[in-house]
Amino acid sequence: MSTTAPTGVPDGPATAGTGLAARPVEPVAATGSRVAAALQRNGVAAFAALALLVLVGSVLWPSFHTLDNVRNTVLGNSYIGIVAIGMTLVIITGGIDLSVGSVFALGGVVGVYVSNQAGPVAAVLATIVACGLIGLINGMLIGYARMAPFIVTLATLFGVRGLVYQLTGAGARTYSVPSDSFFAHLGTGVLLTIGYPVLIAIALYVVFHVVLERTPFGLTTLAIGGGEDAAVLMGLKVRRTKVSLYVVSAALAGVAGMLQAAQLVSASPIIATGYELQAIAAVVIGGTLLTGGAGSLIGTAAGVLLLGTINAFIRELQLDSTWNNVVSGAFLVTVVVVQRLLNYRRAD
Amino acid sequence: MAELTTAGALPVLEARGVSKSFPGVKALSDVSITVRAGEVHALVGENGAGKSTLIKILTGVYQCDSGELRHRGEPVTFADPRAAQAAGISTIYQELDLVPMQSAARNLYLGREPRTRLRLVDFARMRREANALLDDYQIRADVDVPLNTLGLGTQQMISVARAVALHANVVIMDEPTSSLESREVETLFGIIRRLRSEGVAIVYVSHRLDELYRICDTVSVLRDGRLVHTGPMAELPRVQLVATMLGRELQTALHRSAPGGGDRIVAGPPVLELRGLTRRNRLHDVSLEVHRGEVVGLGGLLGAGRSETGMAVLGAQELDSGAVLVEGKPIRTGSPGAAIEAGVALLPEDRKLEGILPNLSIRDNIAIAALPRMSRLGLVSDKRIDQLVEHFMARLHIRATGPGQKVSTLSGGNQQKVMLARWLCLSPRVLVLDEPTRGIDVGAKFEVRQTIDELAAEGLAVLLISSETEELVDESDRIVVLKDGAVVAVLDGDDISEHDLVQAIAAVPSPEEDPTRD
Amino acid sequence: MTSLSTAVAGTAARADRATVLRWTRDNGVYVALVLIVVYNVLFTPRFITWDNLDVQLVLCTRIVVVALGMAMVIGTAGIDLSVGAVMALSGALLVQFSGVPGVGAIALALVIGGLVGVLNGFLVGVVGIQPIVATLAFLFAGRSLAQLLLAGKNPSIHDKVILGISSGHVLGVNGLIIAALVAVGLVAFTVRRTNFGRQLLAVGDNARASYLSGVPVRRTLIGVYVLSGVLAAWAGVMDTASITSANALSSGLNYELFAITAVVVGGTPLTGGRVRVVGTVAAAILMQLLRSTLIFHSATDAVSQMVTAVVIVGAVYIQRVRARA
Amino acid sequence: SSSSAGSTSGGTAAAAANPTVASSGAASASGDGCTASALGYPKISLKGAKVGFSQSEPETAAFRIAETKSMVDEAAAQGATLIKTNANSEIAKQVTDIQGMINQGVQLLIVAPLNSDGLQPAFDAARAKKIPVVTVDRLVNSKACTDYLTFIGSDFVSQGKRAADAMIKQTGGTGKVAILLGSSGNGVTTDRTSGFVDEIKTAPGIQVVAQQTANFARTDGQTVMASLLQAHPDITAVYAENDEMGIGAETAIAAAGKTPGKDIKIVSVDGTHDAVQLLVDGKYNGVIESNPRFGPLAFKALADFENDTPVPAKIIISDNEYTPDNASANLSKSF
Ligand SMILES: Nc1ncnc2c1ncn2[C@@H]1O[C@H](COP(=O)(O)OP(=O)(O)OP(=O)(O)O)[C@@H](O)[C@H]1O
Ligand SMILES: Nc1ncnc2c1ncn2[C@@H]1O[C@H](COP(=O)(O)OP(=O)(O)OP(=O)(O)O)[C@@H](O)[C@H]1O
Ligand SMILES: [Mg+2]
Ligand SMILES: [Mg+2]
Repeated sequence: MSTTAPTGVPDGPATAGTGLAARPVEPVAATGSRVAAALQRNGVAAFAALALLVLVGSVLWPSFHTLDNVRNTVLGNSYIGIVAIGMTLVIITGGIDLSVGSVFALGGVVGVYVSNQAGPVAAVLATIVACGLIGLINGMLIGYARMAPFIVTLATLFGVRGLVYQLTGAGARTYSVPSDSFFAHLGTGVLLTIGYPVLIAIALYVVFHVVLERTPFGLTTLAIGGGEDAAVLMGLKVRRTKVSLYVVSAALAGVAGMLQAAQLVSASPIIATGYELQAIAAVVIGGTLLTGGAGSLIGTAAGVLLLGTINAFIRELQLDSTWNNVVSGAFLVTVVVVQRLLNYRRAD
Repeated sequence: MAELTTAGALPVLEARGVSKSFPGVKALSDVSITVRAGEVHALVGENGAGKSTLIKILTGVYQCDSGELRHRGEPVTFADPRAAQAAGISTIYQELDLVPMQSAARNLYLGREPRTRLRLVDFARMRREANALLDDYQIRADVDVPLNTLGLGTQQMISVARAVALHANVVIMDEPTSSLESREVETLFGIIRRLRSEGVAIVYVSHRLDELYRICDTVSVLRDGRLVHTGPMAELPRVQLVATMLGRELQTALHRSAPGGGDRIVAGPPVLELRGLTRRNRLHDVSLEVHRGEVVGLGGLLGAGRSETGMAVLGAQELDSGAVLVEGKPIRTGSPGAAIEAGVALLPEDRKLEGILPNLSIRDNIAIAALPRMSRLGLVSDKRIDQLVEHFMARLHIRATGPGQKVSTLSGGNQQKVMLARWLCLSPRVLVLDEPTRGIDVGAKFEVRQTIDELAAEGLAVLLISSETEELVDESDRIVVLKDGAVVAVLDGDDISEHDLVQAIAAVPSPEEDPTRD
Repeated sequence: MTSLSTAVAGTAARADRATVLRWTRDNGVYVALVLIVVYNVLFTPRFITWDNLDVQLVLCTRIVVVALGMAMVIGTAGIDLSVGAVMALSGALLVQFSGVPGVGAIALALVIGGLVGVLNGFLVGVVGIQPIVATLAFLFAGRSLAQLLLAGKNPSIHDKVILGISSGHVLGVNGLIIAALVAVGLVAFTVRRTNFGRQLLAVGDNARASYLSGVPVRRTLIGVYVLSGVLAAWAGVMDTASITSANALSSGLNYELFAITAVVVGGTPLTGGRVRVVGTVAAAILMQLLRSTLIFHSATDAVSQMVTAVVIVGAVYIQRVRARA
Repeated sequence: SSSSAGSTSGGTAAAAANPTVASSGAASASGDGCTASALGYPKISLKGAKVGFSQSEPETAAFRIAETKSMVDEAAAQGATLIKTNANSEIAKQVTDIQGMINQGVQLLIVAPLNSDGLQPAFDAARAKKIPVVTVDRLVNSKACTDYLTFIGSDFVSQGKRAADAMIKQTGGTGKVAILLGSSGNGVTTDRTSGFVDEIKTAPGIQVVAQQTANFARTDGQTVMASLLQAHPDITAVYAENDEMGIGAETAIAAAGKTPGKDIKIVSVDGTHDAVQLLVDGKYNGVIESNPRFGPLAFKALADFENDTPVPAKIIISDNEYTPDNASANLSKSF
């Protein structure tokens, strides 16, 4: 891993970090680095912290590891989990998608509205198309107009939220679905005691894991993050891949929003503010580099579960919920610092 | 169809009347060249002459302002590098075009991965084929480790392998040998010969004239963005080639009058002293001394630890033990600022990653290291900076629209001169030069070497790292040879000859096979 | 012959267009600012009056101050997401310690802002954590700390010194504008005239090369985040002075996003190596004028947000670095 | 019998904390009533019971602080153990919070919903475990008695209406009014707007000239008002949908060189100490209370439920009103 900021990319990733600026580039010993790299890529720090939390929690509180509790934590975090898939892919290219929270809300509104008008199948399709379109706008501006992802998606963060307000008359119209409708079933249904949203999230993780690790599209994604100029010179489909990824990210955020609306049997225009930051935190905790070029969905899954477990932990601790964010922030720093230190160790 | 030419082969790729301007620069004007199947076509010229720009136009990175491209006789436009690749033109760009965090295997097959029946990437086959490919071209590298853990030379060879493996009808190489050691150069030449015999057309850019005469059939010379000569390589004698490139005679021979002595002041205590530098797996007890007015060469193969020794002098290399002393005082590690303060200057090897500030101006690039000296109370004096910058731009003949030009838009050689200016303006006592002439043209190389001589004569202590044996031999008063991070030989005085150096560098005799082709 | 002359004419036209494009790219924010003023002259009654412009300038002072710190951080290719939380924390401190003389409370708030900067700078410069993550932690935590500090109370400020910042005038100029101008002057001077300013740009452009050129990279990074923290705390003081109380939840909410918007719309690239001070100020004014134009035209919140998004994209689009020629 | 004793002591606590509630009790009640026996829920004694309270928004706003405090105080008075969570304005977190508390073994639940929709899964989980849920503050779109036991809260539409009445009275029925709206997408905003706008029509002399979002925040109230004063120099009155925005507007009006309370009348909803103080100082013209002290009523509803005293589907808490005349006398009642 080069520790210097990428140079010479005129309008490259917004997140080009100056991390470790003052450290000499440390050559990585070839042997042993592969194991360490694999651990790192799969968010070993997140997994370790997760295991620790679950262990401590289970010892301290009998209710902590009950099946119900686990089921609820996983279900409650499956939506952000789906959002984090797209975020991971986008971050791997060295980009970022700040619009996911707003698109999430849009997905819920569109899903519920269309489901009431034209049934569940149309609802799913309409959500994917509507949110995918937002992703297309992001992608075109980033991929073809070469604008910085941070600012483009920041603008859509504002714009799409406005659109959602417009669609709902600033919340004057609430959209709800009958709780016995098939659409609601998408969110509330269970198979073998596991909620559909969880199953869908798992399926999406599996699919996108394979896409990322085993398809040319995935390799191109990694290559773009590793060196966009080089990827262009190698003749890879850089722009098309980038556009697709923003479409995927938005479509996934929309689907997540739709599933949550189905679970809650209603759509709210103010839902999911700040989801972008939570998703980014989960992705980073999961070991994906914000500079791009390396990352894994397994790590992201661990990151999502870790953040969810922290919430459960704080609830059990009966700490004033004000501490929630303080603890989450401290956790975030600790995990990334540990990751950083693991990298140093690896460098020797 | 196309008639047979004197060279007896079909034109594969042609540029006709191509012009290209960048803001403030006319990089190419009305350039026409023809590349034929089975020929190695040299493209030469000074730094900034437009070679890389022409290549980028041939391969779809840039679009030309006017003129046309023909591929196999048909007019074409390549919208992007992808399109050119699809047409069978593969390129090794001057700036390394690989993804450093990915493995060699992935880099070799990115964009054309072997697939399983499920249309997924077949990594096992990819690895197998990558190994076979590298074996075939005698490149030794682990195909599974991230590319950035391999040496620069290996990376360059992998880039060559990738380009060649595309089964192209044209292979373009922009300074492929700039970071290769001699054995790798031989491997590369083997590959080029093989390609030529298979009827592939090759465009070859290099500033190393020997190479051109060894491998090229035809030569085209660019000067200031214009084509000034095209013809068979063999018919253009070396002196004339240089004259055509520079547009003037280069009278002085490149040899220094009195290597290893004469008027040099090699007496007194050393200015720079390295004592037992040790770093796990990297450096083992490296000691050496450089005196006032002395040029000490540091020889060795890629990865021998030369650059790391250089970095140690600047205090930028973590050490397990050992010390660097400048005029008897130890340098603190971890603070290049302090080392610079003590009179050390280092021209780093990797210009792009460690040297230039790409989006800043020439002025800022030159002044950055000297800032603390040229300011009072932390305030900048632009007037003094401007004077300094003007002086060094003139002295080193930096070709630019002005001191405000962004450094990333300079040609590679001129970037190197800017780097040199950054260090010279510090008037250092110790100068470490890591591959100072890499990628710069003969004229500039001459100037750089002349500058080294001047500086040494002025009493500077110079530590010169170079992979060009000729350069080391010509310039050095003493040569320290490193191998696997340890000093294995010191050549002094009369021992300094290319033959002895090559002997010392390689335990195995260096590939001295017949340089004539076929 | 004719074809030749048209070709020549074509080239000339193209050169002209290129010059115009380059000019708009470098000055896009001023173009946008002029456009919005012209629009309001034509279509918005009562907008272009001294009184209103004065009000609008006062309103954007807080963003200006935060954005200037952000501009320097972005100049190092970093980003500081903690500024909004620092504003809230600064306000909370001010309220909690308004018993001590106002100057002391202000000093304390600025010091704490600086300490947050030290923390951020340490994580970024020394530990080597991505700026966005390093500062995200405090975005999460800072507001809650402010909340804990206020312990469920929202007392009002009565200190004359603090209130004077917003209610006082010097030569008829509002105290908040002066407070912002001080920050503008300071930052402009730092960026243009000091070694630190030059070095932060170098670090943003190529940190490794800067390090090898003797630039104290860590110190520079820490310094930049400290300045950003202090300026954010200063904006928190201005905010508190202006609303005469502190609110842990709403004070400085989303200011990190507004500040980043102002910096980028002002022409500073997120990739570092460049800081545009005047552009940033112009962009902050532009965004404020836009907001108030929408209020003058009774736009709903929904419409305002959509229009804002389009204006941001448009302003950044005309300034974008074009792809390879 | 122990629970009825608890109920009495609860009433006393309520009387001490809030005379408004004590004097009028539950101002109005509707519906047929719901009991533990009727639903087949187990009987639980409040004393020693584990009660969960799910708060929706951070306890930064005075309203939320007072609301949580009244729960804590009442639980202590009743001898119940209170477990609190805070959803930090996130509906998904509120669902998980409630489910988590159920797993922790709470026997009774009090929920302050973040919004009118979205808590169905939490209600389902509670019903499955036969845990009664009292919702406070915001009415949800679920079925009373089955999904939740009862709703205790203010009528936001009526708050808007009363604000309009206060406005009409203070302005003498003429003037130009600007409305500072709460956050977009929030049901409270919608209700307080519609109540006000409908009622203000009864005064033909009053004209609503502007409606702008100020996000329930003081800073936004100030900045938006500053621009509104420029856009509509003829504004004579402001209706702010919460006190924070109203106080922000007051600052902006003063900064613009006008006299708040005189040149421009201000009426807002909430009843926070800061706003009532301004009213006392003559810089404000009316505050409609939105009573946050749900604790006593919520625990009483739970006690009734367990005692098989039918609990109505809706219990509307009575909201005080602060006027320039009664403000100084009632300042201590503000929160
Ligand atoms: N993107 C660009 N923007 C502006 N000017 C450029 C750009 N690329 C190249 N130039 C200018 O075009 C001219 C030709 O540059 P080019 O890189 O083709 O030279 P070269 O012959 O390859 O030199 P070298 O041997 O140093 O690599 C130079 O003056 C250079 O400064
Ligand atoms: N065996 C290796 N494993 C990992 N990295 C290596 C290895 N050899 C070299 N490198 C990398 O290549 C760089 C150059 O290596 P080093 O300084 O040891 O060689 P050198 O003698 O200066 O060679 P040259 O300058 O000709 O490339 C190092 O910084 C290191 O990162
Ligand atoms: Mg070149
Ligand atoms: Mg080297």
